[in-house]
Amino acid sequence: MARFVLRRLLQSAVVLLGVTLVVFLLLQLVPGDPVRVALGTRFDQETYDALRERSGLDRPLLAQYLSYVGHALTGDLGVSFRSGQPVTTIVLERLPATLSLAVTAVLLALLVAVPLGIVSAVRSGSLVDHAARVFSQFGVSVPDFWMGIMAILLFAGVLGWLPPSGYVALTEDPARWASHVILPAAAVGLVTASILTRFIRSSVLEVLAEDYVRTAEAKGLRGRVVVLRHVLRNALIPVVTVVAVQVASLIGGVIVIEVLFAWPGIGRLTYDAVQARDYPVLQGAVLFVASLFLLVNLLVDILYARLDPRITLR
Amino acid sequence: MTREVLAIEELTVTLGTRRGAARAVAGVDWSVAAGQTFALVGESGSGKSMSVLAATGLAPRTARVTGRVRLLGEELTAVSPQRRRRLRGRHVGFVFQDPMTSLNPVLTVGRQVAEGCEEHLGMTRRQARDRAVELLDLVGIPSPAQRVDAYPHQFSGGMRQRAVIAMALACEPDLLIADEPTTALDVTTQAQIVELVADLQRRLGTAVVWITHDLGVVAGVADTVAVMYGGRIVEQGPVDAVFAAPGHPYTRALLAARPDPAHAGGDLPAIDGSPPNPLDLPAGCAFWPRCPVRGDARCADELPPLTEVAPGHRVRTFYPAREAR
Amino acid sequence: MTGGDATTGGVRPGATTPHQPTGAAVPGPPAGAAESVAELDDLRVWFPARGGPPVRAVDGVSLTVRRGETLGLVGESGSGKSTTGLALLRLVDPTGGTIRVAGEDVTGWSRRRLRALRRRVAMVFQDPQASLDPRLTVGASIAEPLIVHGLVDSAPARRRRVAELLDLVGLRAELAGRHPHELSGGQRQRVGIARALAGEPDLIVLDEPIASLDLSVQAQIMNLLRRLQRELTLTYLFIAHDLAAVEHMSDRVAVMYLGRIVETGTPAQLYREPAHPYTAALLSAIPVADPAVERHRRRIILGGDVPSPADPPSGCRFRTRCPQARPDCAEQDPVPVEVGPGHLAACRYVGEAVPAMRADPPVPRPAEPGPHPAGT
Amino acid sequence: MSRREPGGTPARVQPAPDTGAEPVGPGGGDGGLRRALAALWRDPPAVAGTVVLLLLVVVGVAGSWLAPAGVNDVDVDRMLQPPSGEHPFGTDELGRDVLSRVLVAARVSLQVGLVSVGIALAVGVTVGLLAGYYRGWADAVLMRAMDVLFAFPVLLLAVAIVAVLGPGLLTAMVAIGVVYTPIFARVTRAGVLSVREQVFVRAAISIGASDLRIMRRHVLPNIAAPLIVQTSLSLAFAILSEAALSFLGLGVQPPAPAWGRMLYDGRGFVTDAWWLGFFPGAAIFLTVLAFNLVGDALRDVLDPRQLTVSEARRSTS
Repeated sequence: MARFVLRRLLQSAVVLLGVTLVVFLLLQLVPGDPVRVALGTRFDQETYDALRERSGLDRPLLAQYLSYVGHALTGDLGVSFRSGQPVTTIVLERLPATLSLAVTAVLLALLVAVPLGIVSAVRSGSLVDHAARVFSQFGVSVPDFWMGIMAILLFAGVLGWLPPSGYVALTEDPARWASHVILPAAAVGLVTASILTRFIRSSVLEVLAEDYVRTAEAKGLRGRVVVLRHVLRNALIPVVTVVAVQVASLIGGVIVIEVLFAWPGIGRLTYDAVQARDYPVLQGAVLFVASLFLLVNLLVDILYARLDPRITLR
Repeated sequence: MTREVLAIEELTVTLGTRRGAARAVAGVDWSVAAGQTFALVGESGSGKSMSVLAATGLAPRTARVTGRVRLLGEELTAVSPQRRRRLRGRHVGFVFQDPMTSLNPVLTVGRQVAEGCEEHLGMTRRQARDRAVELLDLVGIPSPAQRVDAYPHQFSGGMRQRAVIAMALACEPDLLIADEPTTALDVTTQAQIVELVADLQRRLGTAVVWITHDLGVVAGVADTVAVMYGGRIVEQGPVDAVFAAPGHPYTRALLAARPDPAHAGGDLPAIDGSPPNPLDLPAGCAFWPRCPVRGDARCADELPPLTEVAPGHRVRTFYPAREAR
Repeated sequence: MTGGDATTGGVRPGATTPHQPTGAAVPGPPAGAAESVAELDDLRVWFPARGGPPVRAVDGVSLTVRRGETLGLVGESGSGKSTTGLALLRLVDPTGGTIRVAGEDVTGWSRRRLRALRRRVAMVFQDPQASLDPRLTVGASIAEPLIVHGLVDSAPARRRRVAELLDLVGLRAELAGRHPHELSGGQRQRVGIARALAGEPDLIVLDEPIASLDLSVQAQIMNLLRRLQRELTLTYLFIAHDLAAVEHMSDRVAVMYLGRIVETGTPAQLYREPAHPYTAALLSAIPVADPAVERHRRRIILGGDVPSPADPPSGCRFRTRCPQARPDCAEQDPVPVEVGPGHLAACRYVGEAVPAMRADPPVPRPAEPGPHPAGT
Repeated sequence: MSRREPGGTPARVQPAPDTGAEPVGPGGGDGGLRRALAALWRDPPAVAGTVVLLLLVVVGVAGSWLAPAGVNDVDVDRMLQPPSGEHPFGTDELGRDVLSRVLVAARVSLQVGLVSVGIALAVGVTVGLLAGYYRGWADAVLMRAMDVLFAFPVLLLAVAIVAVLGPGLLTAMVAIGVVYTPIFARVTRAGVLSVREQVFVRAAISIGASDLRIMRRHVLPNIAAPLIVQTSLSLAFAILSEAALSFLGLGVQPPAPAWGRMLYDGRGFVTDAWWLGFFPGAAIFLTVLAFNLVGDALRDVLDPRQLTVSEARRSTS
């Protein structure tokens, strides 16, 4: 077990280094002088020199990279070209909004997907199964931002039940937060729910075909016991991975929905950074999200090893 | 006369497959009594496992099962699925071919042995665990009090099969169904398992249905034997009679096809062709296309009846007298 | 210690040639066929294991396959018999020892030269379904060695040769256009044999060629293999766990246990007078298809499981399961002892152990069920 | 009383007879593809998907001829008109015919999808093949590189690449291609690893076949099935990604029409002019659905056990 964790840690560290390299190179790929491009019409020599020095763009490439990684390790992701604020602060400010949206979306998705996936596998070929398959096919094919637009049209426009966009912090006013989060979370959660439903269905089906399920049935156990004790315990182990990974990728991935619903999360931050050519913020947000993703993956793999007794052997 | 434990009459199993209906088992009758071992022999696809699984309600969902099955005098086909499930768990134990896959990898061995006792004997978890330790000891697993909490992957193949046997015996069943229990094991481990089952049977008086393709194992374990081919029983009788005077050309061919030290050197009397496809069975005798005797056109079109050639020894052929040795 | 002493039970080249099998029913190899096709000397194949000592699949095996004979290699799973066969084609890399094929030391041959080796030595695999590429026609599979080794130039000549090979293994030529899934198991194994014959090899390694076939088909394949051997003067290394089949097929037999050869001899010697306790136990474990015999026979039931090949017992590897093990068995690797002409067994107490085992029922171990009393 | 997949179980409970004159399993045999197509034809959703895709190709090729009006025919007198006989999908805020724009935009979507998936397929399969076949350090280096790309959420990476390289059709195709490369590398590598362990590959090695021959003759044909499935599903994801990029203004630049961009431009008007939001979105949905239906059906026929964690990771948005 310790060896396994160590190996995974090492692997993640290598990948993380690669991620910093990619993120670092992003800035180098900008045609021309990024600071100049960023300043655009707001150009004045003093600001320009200050930014250029602060971002270390006048030094050799390797030195720049090393100092970038060095600073990143201490939590320093540079300063915004636009506001001059530390990037780390900006990203962390946006985290609660994104996190609350992602978690709500995944919770909604689980609420739908777990029962639906299990029932559609156990009653494979039944009406529920067919409905579940239509639902998941619909969910993975529909663009979430289109769902969002249609939802705004219906619930904010026609019915007027919910606000079309905007954000209130959960800590500030939970009720208003909820009224704002429900549409974007549903739009995102629909896709997640579809993916999870399919995954759970196929995972359960796979386990149902295992010999040990027949053994359990041969023992004369009740159907419920067979499903709960023998099937789900095996089938849901991989699902844990997928759920965690979904949360992680939603944190960085809901750009379009955040833009559509004016949700001030990391996705929206990225979008604004792109619009403003604020490259340090873009870099910082991307690096932050990728690191988070790696961390979640690492934790999930370790959790997986804890859940499946066979893995401890390796 | 000893007590009849399981009796099957006119059992037919049809499987719906992607390629059409396959008649896996067609009109099979047999029974097994307490303390006795009944062996079902046949090649792959002969219907030997399917007949037993279907009789006990473990056939796949696509299977259509007809016929009568009596377990301890109770008509299984007439009771509710719940009752059938309870009867099965309480009175029948199963050992399957691959001990690797027939244990759940994420539950401890002890838990899997114990859960039958909780379900059917109303034991508490604590009692069931103690019982599991006893059972593991009974099947010869060393230091059972520790091994009870181990996971299946921590056991060797032979130990796993012992654990499966312990699981099958948990409720002291009247019937043990062993479906190719030694096929996946090495020959020295097979000998251990064969001995173990024989010993337990003697001590517990269990009836055993042993499904196998290995005639050597049959000779060692069985009291009576049925040879299956193409979903039907082609020969059935006391093990001595069947081995000493096999009446069906298929049985004879099977026995002759095994290499025998006495006839080393020469060619083996092989059977041409391959076992039949359950999707496409001949109208008459399924063995006819490969039969060395071949009989006449009647064999191709008409199903030969099971004919008694000696007390309790029946052969499905038109030519019992001429063919019996 | 791993050097010369480890030739446990191996048939040392010098020691074997003078003696021809003498078993009455066993046809010896053709006269003047003492030439060896393949020799293994102290072969070791260890596989690295993550986070542990290497798995010693083969650990000091020496044997010789003579031209025109069938050498049977028996053992249970994990004995290293298949790995030994793979080593002859260099399909696994030897950790130590030498492999000689047709007089040439191929142990260190480069990947380029291996192509030539793999023409001289061909292989038939256990599962004919798995060993044929499902996407290739039967003809294409059989033709592959012809193409790889540049044996036949034109496509029509290749087709003729494929038809010839199919005919040789008893299949109709039109099967060349079929795919493996359209064939029966027996037919597929015939295709596997045809492919092995394509390059006219000096030696064919038969790795459990009948194990996954139905009983009625096994006999067909054994007959075919024997007929081909007679007609084409082939040399076989017949690897199997089925002792009856090995006895039927082989001129000589080597028994493996945990990476070592424990006994070698003719089938007649081994089966009638096994000299190694493991061979005796193995033989007694095989059920005989005769209820009368089975009922009165006394079995030697071995205790426990085969130890891990990553951590084999010291001294005699069989001692942990041997009913006749004595304390000093742990001390030294037993050296193969000649107990008859060409009959070698690696046991310190050869001549005592087996008769003792047969006389006394084995002592029941706490871990084991009691022995089956004779004549129940 | 037992709940198992039909079809699979009989073979498990009772070994399937090997005499069958018919194929044994899915994906086996060269007749596999032909049989797969036949099976697809019997699957109504797959047929529907195929029909939609064919229509789409026609529209993609001939969109500008089919369009009743020019895509940039601005008509200030007819702004934001609801669907009518003259403008079946209505008009937008500049009075342009929405139907014409939707039709013409099909080409962009298809083009981006095909080119980007083409890039991902070519690079990913090469990487996966080398990594899986040679293992060792090549595997470690290549797959760690793929892991790096995999660590970024799809759209985030695409946005970052486009932001840096400058928005446009070409950069969108490259960005989406890069983003979907690792999945092909992984699918290929997993396939190669499992095929490599097959006895028939060992048999090919045993007769002295070269690495190149084994990869070409034995490995690639046997991993074609999962790759075909992955290609079809990736096309769906790539088109969604392109729509998202366009929605963010990072795809094809105006005035050229793109479905995502039309949604973005129309989003301010949705409460008044629902058709601006509805039709372009429906076009994306139908296209993606069609690819998904075909991909799923292909998977059912060719490769029934392929719903992997990695696919689930590749969600868009």
